[in-house]
Amino acid sequence: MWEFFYAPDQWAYGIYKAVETWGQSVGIPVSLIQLLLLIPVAVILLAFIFLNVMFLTWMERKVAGHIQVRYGPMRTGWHGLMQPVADAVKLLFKEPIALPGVDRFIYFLSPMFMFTMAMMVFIVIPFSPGWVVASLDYGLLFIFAVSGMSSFFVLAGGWCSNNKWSLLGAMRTVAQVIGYEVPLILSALGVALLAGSLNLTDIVASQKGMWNIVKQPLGFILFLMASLAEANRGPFDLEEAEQELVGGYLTEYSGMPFAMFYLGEYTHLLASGAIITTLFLGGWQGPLLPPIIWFLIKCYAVIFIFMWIRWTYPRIRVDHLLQFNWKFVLPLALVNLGITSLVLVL
Amino acid sequence: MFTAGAMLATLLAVDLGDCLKGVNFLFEFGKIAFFTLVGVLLVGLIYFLNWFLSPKTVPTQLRNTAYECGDPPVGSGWARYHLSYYPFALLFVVFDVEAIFLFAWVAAFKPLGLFGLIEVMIFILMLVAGLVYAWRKGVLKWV
Amino acid sequence: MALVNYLVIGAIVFSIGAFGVLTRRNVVFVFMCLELMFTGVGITLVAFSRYFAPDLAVGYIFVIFMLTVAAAETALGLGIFLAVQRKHGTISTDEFSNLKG
Amino acid sequence: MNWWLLTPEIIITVTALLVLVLDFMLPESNRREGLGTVGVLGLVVALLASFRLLGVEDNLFNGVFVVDRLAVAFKIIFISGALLVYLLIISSLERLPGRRGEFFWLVLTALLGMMVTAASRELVTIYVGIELISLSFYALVGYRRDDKNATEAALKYFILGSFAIGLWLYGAALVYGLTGQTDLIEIAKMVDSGSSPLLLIGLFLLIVGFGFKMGLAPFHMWVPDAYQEAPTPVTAFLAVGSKAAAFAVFVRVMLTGFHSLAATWAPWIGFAAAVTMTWGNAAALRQTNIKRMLAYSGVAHAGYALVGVASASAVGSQAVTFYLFAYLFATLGAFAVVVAFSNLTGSDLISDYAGLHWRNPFLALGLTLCLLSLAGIPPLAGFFGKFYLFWGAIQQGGWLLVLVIIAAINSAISLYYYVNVIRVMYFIQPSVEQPVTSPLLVNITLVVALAGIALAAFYFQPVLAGIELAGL
Amino acid sequence: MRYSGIYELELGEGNNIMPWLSALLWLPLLGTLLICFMPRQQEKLIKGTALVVALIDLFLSLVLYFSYDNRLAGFQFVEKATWMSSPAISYHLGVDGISLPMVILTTFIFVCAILASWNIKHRTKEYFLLVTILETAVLGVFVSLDLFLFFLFWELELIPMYFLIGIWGSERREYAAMKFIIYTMAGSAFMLAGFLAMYFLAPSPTFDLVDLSRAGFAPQVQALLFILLFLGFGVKLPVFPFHTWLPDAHVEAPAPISMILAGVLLKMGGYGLIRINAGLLPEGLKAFIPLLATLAVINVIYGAYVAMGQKDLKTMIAMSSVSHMGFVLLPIAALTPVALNGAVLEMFAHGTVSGLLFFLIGLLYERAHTRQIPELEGGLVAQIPRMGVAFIMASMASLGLPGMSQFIAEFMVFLGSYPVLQVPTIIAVFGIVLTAGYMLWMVKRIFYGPLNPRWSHLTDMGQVYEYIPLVVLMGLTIVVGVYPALITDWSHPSLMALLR
Repeated sequence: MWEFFYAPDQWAYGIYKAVETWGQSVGIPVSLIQLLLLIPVAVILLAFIFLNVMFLTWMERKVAGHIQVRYGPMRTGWHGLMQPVADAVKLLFKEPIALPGVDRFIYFLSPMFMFTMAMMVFIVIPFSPGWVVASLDYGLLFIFAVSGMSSFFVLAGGWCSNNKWSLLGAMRTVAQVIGYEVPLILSALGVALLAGSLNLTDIVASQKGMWNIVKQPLGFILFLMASLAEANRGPFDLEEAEQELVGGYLTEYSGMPFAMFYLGEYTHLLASGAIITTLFLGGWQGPLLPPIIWFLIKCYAVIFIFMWIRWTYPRIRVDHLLQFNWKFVLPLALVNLGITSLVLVL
Repeated sequence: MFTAGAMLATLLAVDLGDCLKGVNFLFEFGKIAFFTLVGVLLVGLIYFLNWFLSPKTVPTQLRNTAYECGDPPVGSGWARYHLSYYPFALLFVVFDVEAIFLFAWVAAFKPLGLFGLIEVMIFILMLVAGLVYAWRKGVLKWV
Repeated sequence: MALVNYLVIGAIVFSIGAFGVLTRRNVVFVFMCLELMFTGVGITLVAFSRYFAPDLAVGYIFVIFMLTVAAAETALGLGIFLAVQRKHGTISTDEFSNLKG
Repeated sequence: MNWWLLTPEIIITVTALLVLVLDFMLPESNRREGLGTVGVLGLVVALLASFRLLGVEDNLFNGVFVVDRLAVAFKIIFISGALLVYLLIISSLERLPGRRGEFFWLVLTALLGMMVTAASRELVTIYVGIELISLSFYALVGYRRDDKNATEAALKYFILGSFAIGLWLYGAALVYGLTGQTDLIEIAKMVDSGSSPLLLIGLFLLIVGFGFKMGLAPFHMWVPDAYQEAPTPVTAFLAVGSKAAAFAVFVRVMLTGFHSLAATWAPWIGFAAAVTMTWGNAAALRQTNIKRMLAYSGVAHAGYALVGVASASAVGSQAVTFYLFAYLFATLGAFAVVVAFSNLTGSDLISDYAGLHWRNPFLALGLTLCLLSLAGIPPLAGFFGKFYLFWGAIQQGGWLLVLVIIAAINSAISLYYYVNVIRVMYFIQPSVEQPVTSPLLVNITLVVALAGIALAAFYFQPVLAGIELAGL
Repeated sequence: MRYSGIYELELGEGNNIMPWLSALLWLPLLGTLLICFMPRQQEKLIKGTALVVALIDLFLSLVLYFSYDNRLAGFQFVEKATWMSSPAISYHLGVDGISLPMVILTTFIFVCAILASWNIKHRTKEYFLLVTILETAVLGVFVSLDLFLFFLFWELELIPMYFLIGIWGSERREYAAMKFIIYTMAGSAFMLAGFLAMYFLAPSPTFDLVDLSRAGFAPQVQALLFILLFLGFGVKLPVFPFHTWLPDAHVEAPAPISMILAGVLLKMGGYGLIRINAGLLPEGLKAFIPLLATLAVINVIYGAYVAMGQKDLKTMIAMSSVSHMGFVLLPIAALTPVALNGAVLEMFAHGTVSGLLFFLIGLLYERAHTRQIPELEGGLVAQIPRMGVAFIMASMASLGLPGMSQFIAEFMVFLGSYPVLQVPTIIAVFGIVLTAGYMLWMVKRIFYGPLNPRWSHLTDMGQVYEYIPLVVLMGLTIVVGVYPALITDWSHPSLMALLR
């Protein structure tokens, strides 16, 4: 058990070796074993995501409640802890209605991929030493690639609904997401410069003595803001500004497709927390406690900040949002990158 | 079963031989393909459950109406969106694509040194000039 | 997986794109087919770069440049397309016959 | 690294950025003069810098960027062309709608693309250069974006241009894959040691891609539309710059990279040349719009210039360059007149040129000389250009003799439509007596162009000496 | 200065330091420049300038003629300067006994043509501008010893000619001008190809005629070059299938320009054939002798036959030119010295005679405003006796009356050709008969018989500028007719050298 917490890489390698030895004794080729081992990895990863996301939905409601001086869900379980389960069961039994004017194929497809893409981020995140599903050399690039994909599915979902509000919400979302993607990438590049690598494992390792938040304070703030916008969190939650747009791109969605979008969004939130943790907060590093615990603590701290901001600040107007990005955040990100590289060279 | 697995393995990765020792580029991407598949299958499964468990109602005229704040819908659902989105998309393309080169530069930052820095700075300067141009030309104004 | 498989995939994607550009009447589809052509080229380049010249990353660099420029190109093309669409009120290339001879 | 080898490019880049910035710094009232002056100054300095590079044989970035006689000669062609185009733009800008600053800027980026293209010896750089030209021109052609035909022409140009680039890229990918190189010199080494059918396919696709850019038949469909609908100064630049750049790089790719396959590709090129010149001339015969006529004649001229490539020799490459020089001055001169005329009358119809001699004898004479030069009448530059092309081709002998005869017959046919314009200007009394005024800048352009045409005979020798292709 | 001429002979005494040929060549262009800067209204001044320039040129050419040493065959008054080194092109001028008669013919005809244009009212300035350019171009063709230079002048001649026909011509002028220019251009395109081929096939690549004459091309090569060049020169001469531009151009051009066309421009073709095709490519020529002879005979007979059927005076004379040019082609096929001498003489004679005829037709047209023989029919000699006599004399000269230059020329052609080409020569002789037929018939219809009352208002010649061309051209015809040695003695040595 100690090994599991404090030396997870050795633990995992031990299991791998054991299975491989067993497989060779039975006569299964090594490559097939490696492939088969991916299945438990996937199960664990998915379980991790599902648990956390369920917890997050509950947490959001609790945080919102307490900020607004009320309790939030209280009846299901201890302090309403079972509320997400109840929601899930309820959604499972609801009829998935697709209206006649809807492009059915895309209608069902976009939430599916929305979730999948959000999930993909986790396969390059090092949760603990050695605990990374795929240690890509261009991990950072991969993260931006898949998280950028989500805007496609938002747009597709809004477009296929055949509803003016949906389309408008989707358009806004896309304008916002792609706009903030640029400073997001630029401020992350500062971190990559410090680490000299785009591999997330290396980035975590490079923060051994000092977290990047210290070296890159401006980058951290910019990244945080851009992440908020990327995840469509308040004050940048224009896509579903229910006062203006009914439900944004989700207007026509119901039942499981709706739940999948919902799930996707919270997965995205979790991913944002994980990315910030990895890039700026030293990843799993920390004293005494096991790495995975450290990772979760930092991640939840970030997510709590997200929620705090969402329920504290009013929503920004769409033009302000875009101008804020192009005229303020982006130049600052460029400046940050320039300073970082200059300091590194000199 | 083994044959199928081996085929799948071949499809996903070229050579799984010693992937734990060094990172096998294609195998890592094979994992990505695998997880995409997993995600899609999982959601598909949930869809199936939902379809299996949910009640089926008979569609009526009212139920088939798009939701527009309770009013009967007017005009096409595919409304024309505002052209103002377009310049932003263009700007995004410019800067996002710029990032490709920056990634490459970051990956080779140390060997390139000052020379690379100057080149990238010139590159960024030109992009900034473009941004300033767009700004001053009023592209960033939301009309 | 052998190089030739990638090449065949690249060629197929490229051909679909080229065929689409020549036969499609909807400008948006034409643009998409152009992108397919570029993608086919990209696959070919990357495959070659991986198999034939693993030391030289020229193929990858080529692809990056290609993607970049293709992005700019598409952006510009969409701009032109929007202008055309506003003036002509159609997106079918069949309708564009003001200029002939 | 000899950074000063890059001086013309750097100057142009800086000028472009300066124009871009000045566009919103200057007040609306003297923006046109301001941008024009800055641009012209930058171009003049770049031209001087290019002259300084004459005779230099060097390269930068491991041969990606070369400075040799061919490259510098083409740079001089491009910069002087851009300079004249700038004068035309300044004098016809009132007639153009929209944000005028972009106009100045896009011309400079196109110019930069041309310079990079002519100086690159490596496929990636060539690609970037070509695209820089193309993108600038897509925007420039569709510049009158409230005009139905202009946008349509731009869209056609865009789709065909992108398609061509797609084909070109696939060809480049095959060539890269089969030789493992993108540097033309390295490619040449690999090609020398043997070729394969797939390599020939790649080469063919490269040729087709270039063919689109050069406006060779049957890939010239975009040419007349784009020429007709673009603002006239842009048409002039498109006709000389874009085409010349494509030729510059084409010559380099074919002669530096694939010289050992010349026996294979030269007949293709020869065939394309014959088809192009015949098609271009046949189509030009029917035109009533002078811009369209010049467009098709440009197609035909691409065919003639291709004869030089088909000869696959150093002389051939020199001939192409010299021919493009002659073509540049004649075409720019002709377009200067077209600009002056359409600024006043708003018409591009040849029939409206009736009696131009009475309305402005200078413009009529200038256009006449330019057209005669295009037709290849001695002692004007066009004749020397053609002569040298044929000279280079006949030197190679064999089937090129047939090609030369086809070209010669074609140039006789082409005389018909050139002379037709002259006929209209001199033989037919004008229906309107109102004189056509030509702005000073147009006159300057025309005088420079005429000087270029007329003095070619005397500077034939030095110019030729300046444009040898390195490494042949 | 000793110069080894084209036929390896030594220079005559006429050679000296003065660049006579350059002066002769560029003087008209100087006139062009002068006229350029003259105000449009000063028509007298413009005409005067053109005339003075042409007269000085005439004087210069006569100086050349008399100081030419006709005992020698080589080129004289040679000037040579390098123009370009690659391709090797030089500014190389010189005259010999073949080109000198042509030069003299040119200067004479131009003086006459300028006088004949004295009545030009429409756009006088441009007219004389173009005529002076034309003179330089034509002279350039005859004095160039570098093929490139030759070609340059050959092409330069097209543009002024195009405008002269196109602006000052009659109803179908534009069509005629266009046809003229396209035909000639097409022909010269082949010619250029031929020159270029010659350049490269020579042992040491050169455009120099003198060097090329020593090149010794292989017979097959010569045959190929011959075809290319023949297409170029044949169009100009004109040879039968390519002659269709000629009636149009002659008919539509104004009278002075028709004079120049018939008088000089056609000779450029003949000169080229003799100088280059016969001189440089004799082996190639031998392969084509039957073809050439056939074409020559067709030219003679067909030209005369078509002329016979014409109603328009100008078309008739134009077709008679086609017919007479057959007599230039026949000696080239025969390749004997006497015949070629006849050809040179025929060119000179036809130049003067046809120039005269077109001049007279111009005068007649100015007065009667028609050229249709049926309309003019009837006893004009009574109304306009001086013009009538001149016309009849010119016609007699044209049909080869003994004592006139063309008789001697045609006689020499037959004499020289018969031993080699019996049958063609005999058929060609019938051409003379046909010519006599239509000329006499034309003269009879127009000038004899009772006076047609319609023409009772016609006035006779009166002005000095109308007499001078008449006297000069008629004088040349008779003087050369009586004493042909004036031309033949000059051309004979050069032709002998050419045929060696």
